[in-house]
Amino acid sequence: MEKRVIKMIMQDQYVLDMAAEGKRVDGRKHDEFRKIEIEKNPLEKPEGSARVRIGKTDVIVGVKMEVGEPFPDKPDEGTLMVGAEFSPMASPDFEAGPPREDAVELARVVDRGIRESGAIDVKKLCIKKKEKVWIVMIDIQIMNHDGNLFDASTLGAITALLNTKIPEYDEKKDEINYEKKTKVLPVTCKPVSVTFAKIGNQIFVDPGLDEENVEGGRITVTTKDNGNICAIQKGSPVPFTLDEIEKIFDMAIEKGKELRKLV
Amino acid sequence: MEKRVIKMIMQDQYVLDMAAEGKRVDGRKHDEFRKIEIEKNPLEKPEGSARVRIGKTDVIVGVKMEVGEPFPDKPDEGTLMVGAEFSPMASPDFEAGPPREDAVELARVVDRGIRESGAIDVKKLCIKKKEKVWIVMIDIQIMNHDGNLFDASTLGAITALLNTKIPEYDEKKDEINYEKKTKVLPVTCKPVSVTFAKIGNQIFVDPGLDEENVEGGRITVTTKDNGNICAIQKGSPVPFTLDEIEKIFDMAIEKGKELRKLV
Amino acid sequence: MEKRVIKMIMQDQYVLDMAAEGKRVDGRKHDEFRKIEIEKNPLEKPEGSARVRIGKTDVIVGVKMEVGEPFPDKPDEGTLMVGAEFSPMASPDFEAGPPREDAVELARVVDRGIRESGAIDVKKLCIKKKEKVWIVMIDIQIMNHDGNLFDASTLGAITALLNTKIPEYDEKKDEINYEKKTKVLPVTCKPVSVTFAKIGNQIFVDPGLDEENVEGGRITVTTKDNGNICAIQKGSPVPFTLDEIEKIFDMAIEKGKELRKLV
Amino acid sequence: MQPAKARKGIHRRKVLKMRIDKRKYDELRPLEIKAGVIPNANGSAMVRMGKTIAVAAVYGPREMFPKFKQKSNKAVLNTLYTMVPFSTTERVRPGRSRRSMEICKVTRQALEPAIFLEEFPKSVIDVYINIIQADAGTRTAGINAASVALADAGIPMRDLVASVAGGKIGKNFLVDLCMEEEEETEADVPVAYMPRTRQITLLQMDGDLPKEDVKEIIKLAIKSIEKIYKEQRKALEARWKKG
Amino acid sequence: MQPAKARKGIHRRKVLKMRIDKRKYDELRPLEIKAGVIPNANGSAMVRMGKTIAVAAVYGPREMFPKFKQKSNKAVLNTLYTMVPFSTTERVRPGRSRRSMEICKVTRQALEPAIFLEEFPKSVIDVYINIIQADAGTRTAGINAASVALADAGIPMRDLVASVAGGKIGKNFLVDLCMEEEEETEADVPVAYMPRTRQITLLQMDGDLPKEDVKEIIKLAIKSIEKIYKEQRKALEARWKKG
Amino acid sequence: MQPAKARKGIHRRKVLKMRIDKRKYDELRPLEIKAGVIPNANGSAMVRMGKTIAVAAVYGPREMFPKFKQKSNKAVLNTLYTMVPFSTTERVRPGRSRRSMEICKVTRQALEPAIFLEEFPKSVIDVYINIIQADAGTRTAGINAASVALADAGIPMRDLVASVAGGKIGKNFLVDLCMEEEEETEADVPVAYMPRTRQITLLQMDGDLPKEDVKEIIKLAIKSIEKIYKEQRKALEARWKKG
Repeated sequence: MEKRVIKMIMQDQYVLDMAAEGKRVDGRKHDEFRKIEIEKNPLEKPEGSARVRIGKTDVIVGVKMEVGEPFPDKPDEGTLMVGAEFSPMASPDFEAGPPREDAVELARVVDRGIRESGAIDVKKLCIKKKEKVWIVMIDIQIMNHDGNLFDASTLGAITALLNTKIPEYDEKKDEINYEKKTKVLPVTCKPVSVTFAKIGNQIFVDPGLDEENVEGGRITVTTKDNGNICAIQKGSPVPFTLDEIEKIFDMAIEKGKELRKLV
Repeated sequence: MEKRVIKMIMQDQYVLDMAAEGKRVDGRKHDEFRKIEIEKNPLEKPEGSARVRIGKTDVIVGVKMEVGEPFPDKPDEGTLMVGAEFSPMASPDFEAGPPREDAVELARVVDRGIRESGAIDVKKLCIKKKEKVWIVMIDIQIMNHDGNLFDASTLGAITALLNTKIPEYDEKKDEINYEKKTKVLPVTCKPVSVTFAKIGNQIFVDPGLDEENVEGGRITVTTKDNGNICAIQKGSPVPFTLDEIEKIFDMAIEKGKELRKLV
Repeated sequence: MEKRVIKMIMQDQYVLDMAAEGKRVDGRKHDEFRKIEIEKNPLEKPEGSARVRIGKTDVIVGVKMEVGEPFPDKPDEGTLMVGAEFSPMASPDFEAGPPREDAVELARVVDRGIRESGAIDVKKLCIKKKEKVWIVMIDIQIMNHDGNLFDASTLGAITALLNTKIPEYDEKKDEINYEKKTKVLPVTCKPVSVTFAKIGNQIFVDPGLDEENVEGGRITVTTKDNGNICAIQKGSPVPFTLDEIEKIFDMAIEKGKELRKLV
Repeated sequence: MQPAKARKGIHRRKVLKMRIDKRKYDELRPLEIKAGVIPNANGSAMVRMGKTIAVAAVYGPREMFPKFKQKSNKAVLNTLYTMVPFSTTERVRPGRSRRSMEICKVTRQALEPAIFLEEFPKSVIDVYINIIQADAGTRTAGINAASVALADAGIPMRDLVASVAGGKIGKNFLVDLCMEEEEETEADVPVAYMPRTRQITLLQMDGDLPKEDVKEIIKLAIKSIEKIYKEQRKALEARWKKG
Repeated sequence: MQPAKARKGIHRRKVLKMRIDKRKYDELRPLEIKAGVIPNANGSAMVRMGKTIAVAAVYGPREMFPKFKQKSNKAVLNTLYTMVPFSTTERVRPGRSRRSMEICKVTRQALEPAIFLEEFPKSVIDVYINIIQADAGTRTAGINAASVALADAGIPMRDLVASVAGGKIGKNFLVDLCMEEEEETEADVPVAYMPRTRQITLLQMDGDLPKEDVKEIIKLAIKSIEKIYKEQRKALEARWKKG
Repeated sequence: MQPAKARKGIHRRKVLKMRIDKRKYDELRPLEIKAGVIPNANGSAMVRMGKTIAVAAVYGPREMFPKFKQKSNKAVLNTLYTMVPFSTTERVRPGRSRRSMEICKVTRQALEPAIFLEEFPKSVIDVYINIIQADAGTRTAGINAASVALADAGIPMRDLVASVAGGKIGKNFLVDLCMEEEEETEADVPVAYMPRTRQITLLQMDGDLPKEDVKEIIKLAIKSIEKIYKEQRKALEARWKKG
């Protein structure tokens, strides 16, 4: 254990030293993502699924469709739920047990990107007003954690949604036929998040785990196809200046366009 | 930490030494309460609320009204629920997490005082027999703990109840309109608890935290306007003699009268 | 504590040494059970109950009958539920808290023996198809743990079931009258489990706690009146050969016949 | 002392000619006490009061873990009160309830004054109480069993603690209420007492009565406690004879 | 920042002539700050922003237990954000929710850069925030209270952190939204800021707006934060005068 | 081995001409095994048996915490079996179930005899098994994956453990049941086996069959296990070549 800690401290210093010279440890440019691979519907059981790899970070997202009651204040709208599991399989730092703060934050930020962008046309998920609507359940399973879980998860979620088919529902029998998946889920746009690390004075896109381990700043900005921002999450104790924030917005929109093409 | 423990041990000895001379550390008489301040309805969100300070002990009680099903064996009666949270804010000895024994005991003793005295006319809280009744939810929030939480909480609970207004309920829509609070909660009497510490051979009313910290006896007696006893709770490992109990009953009734005037 | 551990290690060695000579520490034969005592319906509150002692192992099983909804895929069948509590009362090794792996395994193995054998005629427990069926709740309470909880619990469960009477149920009022228990629970056969320890090369029936404490093999085989096997559970890290398994099946069927006579 | 909401019948049947189960007003339910019922425990006892059955087991004194919970000058007394799932008419779901948490606390406080805890610093004495069958008076039956189990474990005690609840139905004061009576009584007053030192170690009350009546109930309970105390001692003597 | 699902009325009432509670668009709700409200705590404060009331208490720096959670080079900052059960229209069930877990995290991160944690290795500073009444802006009120409570506890700080949320309804940018506004706004952007060092320590956003609008909201929020900052300082001065 | 209640169709379709998915009775589902799929882990593997997909990762041997859980003479093997929420037709709620607790236990016991735990006193070897997709046989797929992951982690082993379930539908004995078959089979008998030492390390059975039939099933399962074992070795060789 101790060896691992010492190694990490030395690595942190190396990341900091490189950043002081404006460089990244793996030679990437400030605005360069690692290699991204996206598999569409790798699984058969979920109604939609996606596997996203960003470098060695590996995430599977599955979408399950269920029928349930709408919220009383939105009687004609389907509902959305996002869960994230940090399986101890994915990292020596994850522990078994109920989701901790980090997993909850991840799920909530992915949720907000999809919800606030209006990516799912929830009105079309109403089966019977006040009584039955579709519930879209998005589950994020981290397979290997090597940094930037936010962007991998948001990419996975929107890809899985775009590939989700709604099963047939027999209203009389109140039964879902998961064997017959016919209609496509009504998805209206592609929210995509871009995450930045601030190390020293440098702003880097798509931080790897070695960069995240340095106690630097982290901020995630989710944008829509039209360039609008739909979610922001500053997620670290290091403060940002207004100038930095403005620069980050520009980069988030630009890089978002590139990511959106992959979906 | 250690300093705090040493300080407490020395303080305990001082309390014991004083008690051996029939005196209290803050100069109070055996049957003297600390200064009591009661604020009625300091809050707007709850249907009724009260803030009670006894010396530096500070408690907020809020009453929320909801609609739910009655118990099957009492189909025409509203129901009562009392909860108590020992926020770690209120004392260096409280811990975060689910309520411990002490918080549960406090809630249950306050509950019994109100329930057994029949202070709430539960028959009048029936909306539709077997189906819908009002649920009176009393929550006790400890803000600062300086001893005698029982009396502060019971005083807070009865004061909040006396100042509770029932919101309008639309039976057809099954909706509560919390904006319109019209009817007064039917409260029939004012149960009031008086708590005693036994230190050495002395019986003191309204123990402060320094007196509670001494491993002495504690007993709480709740009385009604007519002098009847409606709840007793001996809450410490130190035993009492029958004589002491009888003396305590007399004092509880007498001091109860005084407290009742403040409500 | 340490003394207890040392004593256990020495005892383990003794058990192993004896086994190497083909002997058991208490002088029993390989296929010999300890003294078995069964009390039928020792309690009045449960609908059926049994107390089973095997040597110093002491188990109480209670059966409660409730009315609830059937599973959607079996709309005309009553349901079965088995729970097991390892009260810290029963052993210095049991801890307070939610059931651990061992208690869950015990409950699930007893459950499977009864369920798979079809011992309860669940079709006869249907009150109204799709809506109301009887739920048979079997709870196992360990009073004293001296080894072989599996056989004591299965014996207790089937004895309690055979002595269970179903209370009257008023469908209109949706009320169970627990004062009037009239009909006998429809039990079709008597599944009985036989548990074996493998210590060195020896296979012993009905292991005592001293034998279980040795890290040996454990296997439980549940059989029906007609000799069919209805549940098997290998429950230890020590492997078995196919020959041993075959020998165990034969013994399980033979000893099962003897145990079945006691019920 | 059932949760008060269970006492549905208050005032329903004021004029009771005699007790439901034909007992006299100051008569205990059939009482059975047996020491030494759990072989694994250091001490144990079973107490049956009418249909209520409590079993108590004592483990310890043993070193307390985790260490930061140890007290340097005395043993910690730990009590765990549990109703087994099939103990009542409606199955009890396993796990701690608010009611059982409170009973753990008052039970511990009822027993503590009887024990020379100061003889076992840094230790814990675990007292486990299982209610096998519940028909009113489970906390008092539990205390009676626990007290005998502690003595059976050889733990040095100032006195045995004995316990019973008293009440009032109509004009009659009565002790050791059964379930039907607990639903009718105008007050439920569980009392625990050390007869030798004449000290009350448990006192609770739910109800609505003038202080005179409450005092009367306590006095009546104390009288019955003397009887229970004798049975506790007999059970221990029987156990010691057997060895 | 309510959970997004609560913002039911988005786009419902675009053309708002003036604010529901008659405030100007850049005007804060009535603001009250008081330091030293919890006698037991090392530092404490109450902040009222309109109907929203947050109380914060600070305990520490004190030695951290269990020891393996200690950091050898600095203090650990621990924040616990809790809504009291009667703080909202529908009673809040006690216990942690996913929402409160996230708020604990962003609150801690908003406060951390202000504190010289490195002065207290192996220690913990506990910050407890209770929302006594909730009417939008509870996390920002909590941060405002916590910041004053930390200073009141005498913990060395680089600056006070002050916080407010901004939004946009129709064509108007506005700050310190009340509950009705939070349901209408096209975006909810809570910001925390250290005025002296001009650094943003909290930034979140829910909504759907072009980047220019988001920047505008942040700038407006920062202006209001300067006002809150003054009130925080006044509250601390008042407290120090009283001693 | 689904919970027995799921096997709704028992006896429904006794005369089965051939297997639902056209397999021979002693034929495995399409089998795919890959070692080294989780870069962070010390060892890992993916096993696909038909539609069932299990991924296993091994961390350790590493020092065990808390220390009181250490064993002085050997490593502790810790297994955690989890079904991911979207692995089944109806979403699985996160958290431990009674079923998953039992599978953790039998999985651990199936693997333990293969490992030289005595070489790593005071250590823990964590084996995490995630069922990514579930279509019968998840525990056997999990054991197959875990066994390869342990070898991939370089942990010294006596042999690989391979596992498959057998059953009987009508007159036919069959192995590696798919979901539809699991609902029909008269018994479900998962077996794990070490081919080199010819030892059974997992044996469970649910059903209702004469002992001869159960033996027949076990023998058939062992034959299929030899095939799985070969694929496990191939996967490890492929991994070692890649380095």
